[in-house]
Amino acid sequence: MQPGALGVEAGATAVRTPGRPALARGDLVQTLGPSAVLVVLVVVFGLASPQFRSMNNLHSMVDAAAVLAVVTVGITFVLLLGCIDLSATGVMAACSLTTSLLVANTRNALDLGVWGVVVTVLLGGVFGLLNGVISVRLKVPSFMATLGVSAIGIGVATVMFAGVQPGLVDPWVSGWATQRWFGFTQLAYLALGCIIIGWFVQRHTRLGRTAMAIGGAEDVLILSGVRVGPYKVAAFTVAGCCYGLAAAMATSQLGAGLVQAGGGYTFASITAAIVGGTLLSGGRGGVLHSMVGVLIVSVLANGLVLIGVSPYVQRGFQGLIVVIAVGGAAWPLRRRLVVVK
Amino acid sequence: MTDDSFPVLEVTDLRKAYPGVIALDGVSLSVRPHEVIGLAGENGAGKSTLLKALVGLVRPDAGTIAVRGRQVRIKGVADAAGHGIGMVFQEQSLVPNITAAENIVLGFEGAGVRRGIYRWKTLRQLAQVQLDKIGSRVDPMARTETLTFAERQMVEIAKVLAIEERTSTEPVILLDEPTSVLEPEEVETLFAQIQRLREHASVIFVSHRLEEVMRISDRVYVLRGGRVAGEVDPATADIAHLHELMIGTADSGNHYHDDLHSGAVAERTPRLVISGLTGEGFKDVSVSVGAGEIVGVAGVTGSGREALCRALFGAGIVTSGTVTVDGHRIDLSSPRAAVAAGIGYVPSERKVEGMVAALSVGRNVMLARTDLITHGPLIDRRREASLVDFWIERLHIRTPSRSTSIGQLSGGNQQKVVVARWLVGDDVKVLLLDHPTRGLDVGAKSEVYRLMRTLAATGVATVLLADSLDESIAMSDRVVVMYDGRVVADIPAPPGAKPAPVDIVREMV
Amino acid sequence: MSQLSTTPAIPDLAPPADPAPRRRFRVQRSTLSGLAPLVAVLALGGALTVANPRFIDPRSLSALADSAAPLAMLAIGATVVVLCGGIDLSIGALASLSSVLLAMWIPTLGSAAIPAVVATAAAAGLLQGVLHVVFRIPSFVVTLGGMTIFSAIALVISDAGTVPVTDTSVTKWAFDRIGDYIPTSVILVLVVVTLVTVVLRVTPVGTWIAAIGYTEPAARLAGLPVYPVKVAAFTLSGTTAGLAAVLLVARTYAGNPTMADSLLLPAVAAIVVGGTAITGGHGGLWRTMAGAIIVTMLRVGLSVVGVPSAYESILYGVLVIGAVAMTIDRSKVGVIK
Amino acid sequence: MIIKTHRGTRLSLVAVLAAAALGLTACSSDSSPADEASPAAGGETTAAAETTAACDPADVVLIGQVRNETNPYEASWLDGGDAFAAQVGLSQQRLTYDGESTKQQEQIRQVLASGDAACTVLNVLPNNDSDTTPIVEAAQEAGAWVITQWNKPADLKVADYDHWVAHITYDGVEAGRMTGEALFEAMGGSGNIIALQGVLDAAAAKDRFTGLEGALADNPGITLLDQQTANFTRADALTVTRTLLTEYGDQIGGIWTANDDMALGALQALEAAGLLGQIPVTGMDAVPEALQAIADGNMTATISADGMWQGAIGLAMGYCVATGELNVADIATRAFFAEQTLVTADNADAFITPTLNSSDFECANVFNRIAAPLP
Repeated sequence: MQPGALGVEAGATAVRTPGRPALARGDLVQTLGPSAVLVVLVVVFGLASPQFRSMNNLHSMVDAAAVLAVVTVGITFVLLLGCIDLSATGVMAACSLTTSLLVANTRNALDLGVWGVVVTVLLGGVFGLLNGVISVRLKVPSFMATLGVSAIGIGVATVMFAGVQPGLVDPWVSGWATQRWFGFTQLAYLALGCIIIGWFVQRHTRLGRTAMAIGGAEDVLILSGVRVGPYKVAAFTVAGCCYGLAAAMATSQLGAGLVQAGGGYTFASITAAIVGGTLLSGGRGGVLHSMVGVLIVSVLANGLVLIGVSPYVQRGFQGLIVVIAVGGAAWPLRRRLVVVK
Repeated sequence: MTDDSFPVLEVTDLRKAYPGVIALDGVSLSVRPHEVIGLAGENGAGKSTLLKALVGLVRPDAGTIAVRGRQVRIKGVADAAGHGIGMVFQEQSLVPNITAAENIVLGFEGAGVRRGIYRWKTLRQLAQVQLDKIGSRVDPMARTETLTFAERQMVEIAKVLAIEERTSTEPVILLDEPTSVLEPEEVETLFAQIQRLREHASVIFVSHRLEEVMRISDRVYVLRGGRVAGEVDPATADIAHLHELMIGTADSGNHYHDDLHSGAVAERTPRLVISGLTGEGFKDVSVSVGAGEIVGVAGVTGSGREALCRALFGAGIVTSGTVTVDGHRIDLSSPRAAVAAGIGYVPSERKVEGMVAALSVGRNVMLARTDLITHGPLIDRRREASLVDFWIERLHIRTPSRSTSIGQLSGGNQQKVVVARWLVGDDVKVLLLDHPTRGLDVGAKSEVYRLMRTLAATGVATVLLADSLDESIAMSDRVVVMYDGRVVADIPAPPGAKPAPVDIVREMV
Repeated sequence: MSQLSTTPAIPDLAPPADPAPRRRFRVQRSTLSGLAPLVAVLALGGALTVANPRFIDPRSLSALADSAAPLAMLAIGATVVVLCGGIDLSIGALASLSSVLLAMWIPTLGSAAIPAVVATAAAAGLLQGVLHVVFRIPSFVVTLGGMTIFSAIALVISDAGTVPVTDTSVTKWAFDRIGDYIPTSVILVLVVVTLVTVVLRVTPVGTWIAAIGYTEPAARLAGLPVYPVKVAAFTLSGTTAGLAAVLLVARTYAGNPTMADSLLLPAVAAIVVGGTAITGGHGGLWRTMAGAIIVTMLRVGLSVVGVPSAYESILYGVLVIGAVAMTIDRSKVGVIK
Repeated sequence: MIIKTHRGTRLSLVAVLAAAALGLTACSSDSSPADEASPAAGGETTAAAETTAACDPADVVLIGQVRNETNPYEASWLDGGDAFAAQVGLSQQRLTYDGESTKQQEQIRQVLASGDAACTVLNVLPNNDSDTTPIVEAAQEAGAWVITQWNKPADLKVADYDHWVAHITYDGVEAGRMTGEALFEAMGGSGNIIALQGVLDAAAAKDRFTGLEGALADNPGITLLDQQTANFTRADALTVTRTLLTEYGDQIGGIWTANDDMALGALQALEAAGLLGQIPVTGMDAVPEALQAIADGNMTATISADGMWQGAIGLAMGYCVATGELNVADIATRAFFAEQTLVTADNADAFITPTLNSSDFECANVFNRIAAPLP
């Protein structure tokens, strides 16, 4: 908090608050747009492919989306701050190995069961804490801080891997991916629980609201005597915990601790969040928005395979959808003097 | 009240030096309970530093702060509030994307949050209490950015008033330029509230509008160069006296430089002609501004004058109508086109829209007109230097060098740099001035007025969105009044025959 | 001057006493942070040399420079985009696509394939820039989309396979040494850097970019060509991605649809490690060059001096963060996100 | 305040770098080529010109390079390398390039430049076919001894390079056919299968699939429902299989995969679908987990590609040449298919604990496991 900065900062807030009509419209598109896109996709694929309509497919789609959903819940908190978190891949790698080594496995005699998972989640939290402290205390841009932490996570995972794959034998954890209630695996319910808690925290707790406000106007909070640092760190930590849980879930799916367990989740989750209307600039969207995004991404991935689009083209499609979704949301505001970076 | 003699807040010999600057040079003042203290002084006189020290945003080098006789070291805004000192900052300080209620209780949710979990009902009630004080019907649960500017002002005031609940003891409330962005009627509401507040609180009121300071305060401290230049009793002293204390010399009296007025403008050839202009925020506006004429546009916020002003510079949204400068039609699609047509714009949000704080004075001066200093694509640094130095000298911009970054200058000098940007070409035809004197002190204001007159004399057509009605009337040859996006009155205001403010206010509301 | 100098000069009146600026203070700080990237390079180089004395052997250094060249080239354009306050995540995928195109076109176009590919890459960058400014889509999103789309195209046209270069003579020059030690690729990079730097210095563009990066609204209200400048930045970014592809193809004698994907994050790292503010405005190309060397030393140097791969990755993370913490100029970067 | 944080970070940074320096020296002491090699350096660089430069066995630098240590097969490869290095009283420098072609080549050029090339032996697993060319070019130019395995463009001939000691691979076509046959047999000779391909750019992946197609041609009773790539990875295999299971449901009678990681991924998908053990699955490379699965009866068959042996034999060949015990010119076949065997429930146990027979690595025997010369 250097006094010098405050003066300059304060000036910004007034222009950050344009008049009502414009925003209301932009807001509407922001919230409803993604849902509309989702509906359209479902209808299109539903018509195009009979398998897509099958109950079976719904199950496998939800199962596939479960892990991504949990990761995205986590990253949403960071995005709300206006920061970014690229550490999911690395953190999940380390956490995946941790789970597989702590619960009953083929490498060692440990069998901590539930506690193994708890420790995993906590470890994720520690990595998140590291992200937060580095970016807040050392003032390293979150982009680099989290990138570095991701590398650290992968390194830690590699050390734990030590050349021999720890296979998962713990019936409880491996059960997540196999035991089904009403057709859905336990993973789906785990994810659902995580989403509900995440939504509650983001919507109704000081942590969530403050994170939102920081994304809106950090300087104002400082002037109003709110110490933003701790909240930022907390948000990163929450994200870390989610990655931890997601890693445990992924491990259960893969049946072994893998360093690659988190591969691809970083960009997938960011994509999902953005598509859902949680903006990178911070202070917009939220857990529910992001979840719509997760569904869009999952439906897209699943549907494209079912209608037989080549896996390479699939990625391109996803990119296209992201651009269109965000472009559509920005359209009503395009004439205004809003700064878009 | 017997305890009145005993100060609730006592500042003794407060000192604060930044490298190269002495901001506070031994300031001492005291505030008694239920007292409204005015604080006057030019920019750089140390007012804001003093206030920031009182809320712990600045650590004083020396001196003491005593609250109710107990000497305290204030560690930060929250800590200050704990001691019953609360502050409202100059610019609007609301978080756009959370509810009005949250903004009002921001940082002090109290019963609104239990174990980190929000209790929206309680929160709403807490906020409603504050809004009721000012009889505002703003919905506490509305997201702040969806409110209109005026509504947000109300929320802002409510946020201030919330301070009184934040402390068991009677609070001291610091108001830093609370009126600078308020409209007349809002100012009245605020003053009414201050009067009510003083029943159980003390207030320090800072404003550049000296008449306001004199009106509301029991005592006025005048700061100059980090020292208390004098203490004034509004009952006995007058504004002229304040000026004297602030600037050190008697006020010329001719604040608005009528002497430089370029004479009758009636028969001047129209330079800027707006006909049937309709766009977002304004409808069917037709106004013409003659060469050398200064036209003030009056109107409450939401009257559409800001929108019109931005639209004229290609930064707004125009649906129909035309604008011509010297008969040539202007393309209003982008500021770039406007600049090419010889239109200059001085935005009200200097720090965000007017200047690039991190760049040097020189770069800021030449920003819009690099064409003047380039041969083909190449910059001629020597030409740039001479041109910049010429304008620094011409406008008396106080800066150590043209390579100093503009962010380090005082507000007045920053504003002069922004104006200079449009003058370097010697070919600006139309100047759009949006609150050109906002946040400037008397001296700086006077210089800006002088500049406006001089430019008018050279034939520049000026559109002025004045900071105050007085300013508008005094500076303009005509005052156009806008209401709800339309021009509702066009009142001539030639030198010597100025209309009375009331006539204009009547049209405004 | 003519008009105003003839008008009566504004009479002098006592200007307000405003605080003398805190100049000395600033200068010290900025010079200090200005040297930081170099300090980081030396420190790291020193550490590696301690680990393996042969690291400073000229052959080794020239190999290092050679390895750094494609990365540095990739980062040049991206740096300018970052200076404008944006970011370009597509450079890696675009370079991969370009490598495939180059390999496919050489048989028909011969050496003309190189300009053709670079032009194509530039066009791709241009397209992204236009999308960004016209549709107001954040650059992060546009280029994220671009990334996936480009790599999809690359995978499809190459059938997800490597395209060998039939006539290596076309690209040979880009992977050669002058006087045994000076890689031609490095010279190419330096030429481009100098070119861009000079343009930024001697034309107003440099100031425009800074203004846009620091305070875009002010830049726009000063009537600056904000959109053209941004689009140009993205175009440059595409161009350098294309050139980087040429360097890569010259090394591998083939084009590959995923060849440069893994260079994206190192390239961004190089920019930030160099001390360029990811929020825009503050920074410079030479900083990025220093960053590229640092990152290359971490990517290649660590494993070569015998750090076990697991710890290599950890060390990479720690050192990258450390380097940024050291090089970032907090006095210039207002809010850090 | 600002200044303080500044100095703070500077200090911590210095600390970090110091730590780095220490760490580096510490690490390098166990496996740095420099320390042992430097004295000989001056003379050797000139000697590098000749095709056979006899190095003092103590000066030989053994380097094994694979994608990463995070998959069991490549980890065992490096372990094999260590084992051989220990056998000749040296230590192997482990290099991993995270599957980044550029990084792999940068690493190789860097070791060649900063080490004593003439006595350096590289046992390399190229990331893609295309990467083999620049690697051998670099080795040839520097005068180092390189052995490549698995991937190489067909038109690139070992014989054209006198510093490219050998290229070892397994007959992917044969392997694909063998596992295919085994799969069909388990299915009872008729039904539908799905196939998971490897990284399409890798020759191994292509050959293995060609082998499967061959087997399909011979078995009209079997039809290929669909084939997708899962990039040799377990995670991709899981998702792909999951989707294909939805798409084809119970039509699927068997799953053929191009390596064990993907096979294990498929097994996970089957388990999630409650089909574990009901649908036969085949893989390749014989990683421990897969062997276990075969022993448990959840998986049908795999092909033994002896990772430990590959990691050791490459270094052994290079060592023999570098020390002058073998002369490249005298070696008959330098590009060959190594022997491979089909692993099923019957012989799985024998492979679960791989062991190295040190006699395989005496210079006389290093070329003994040739199944057939490369076409």
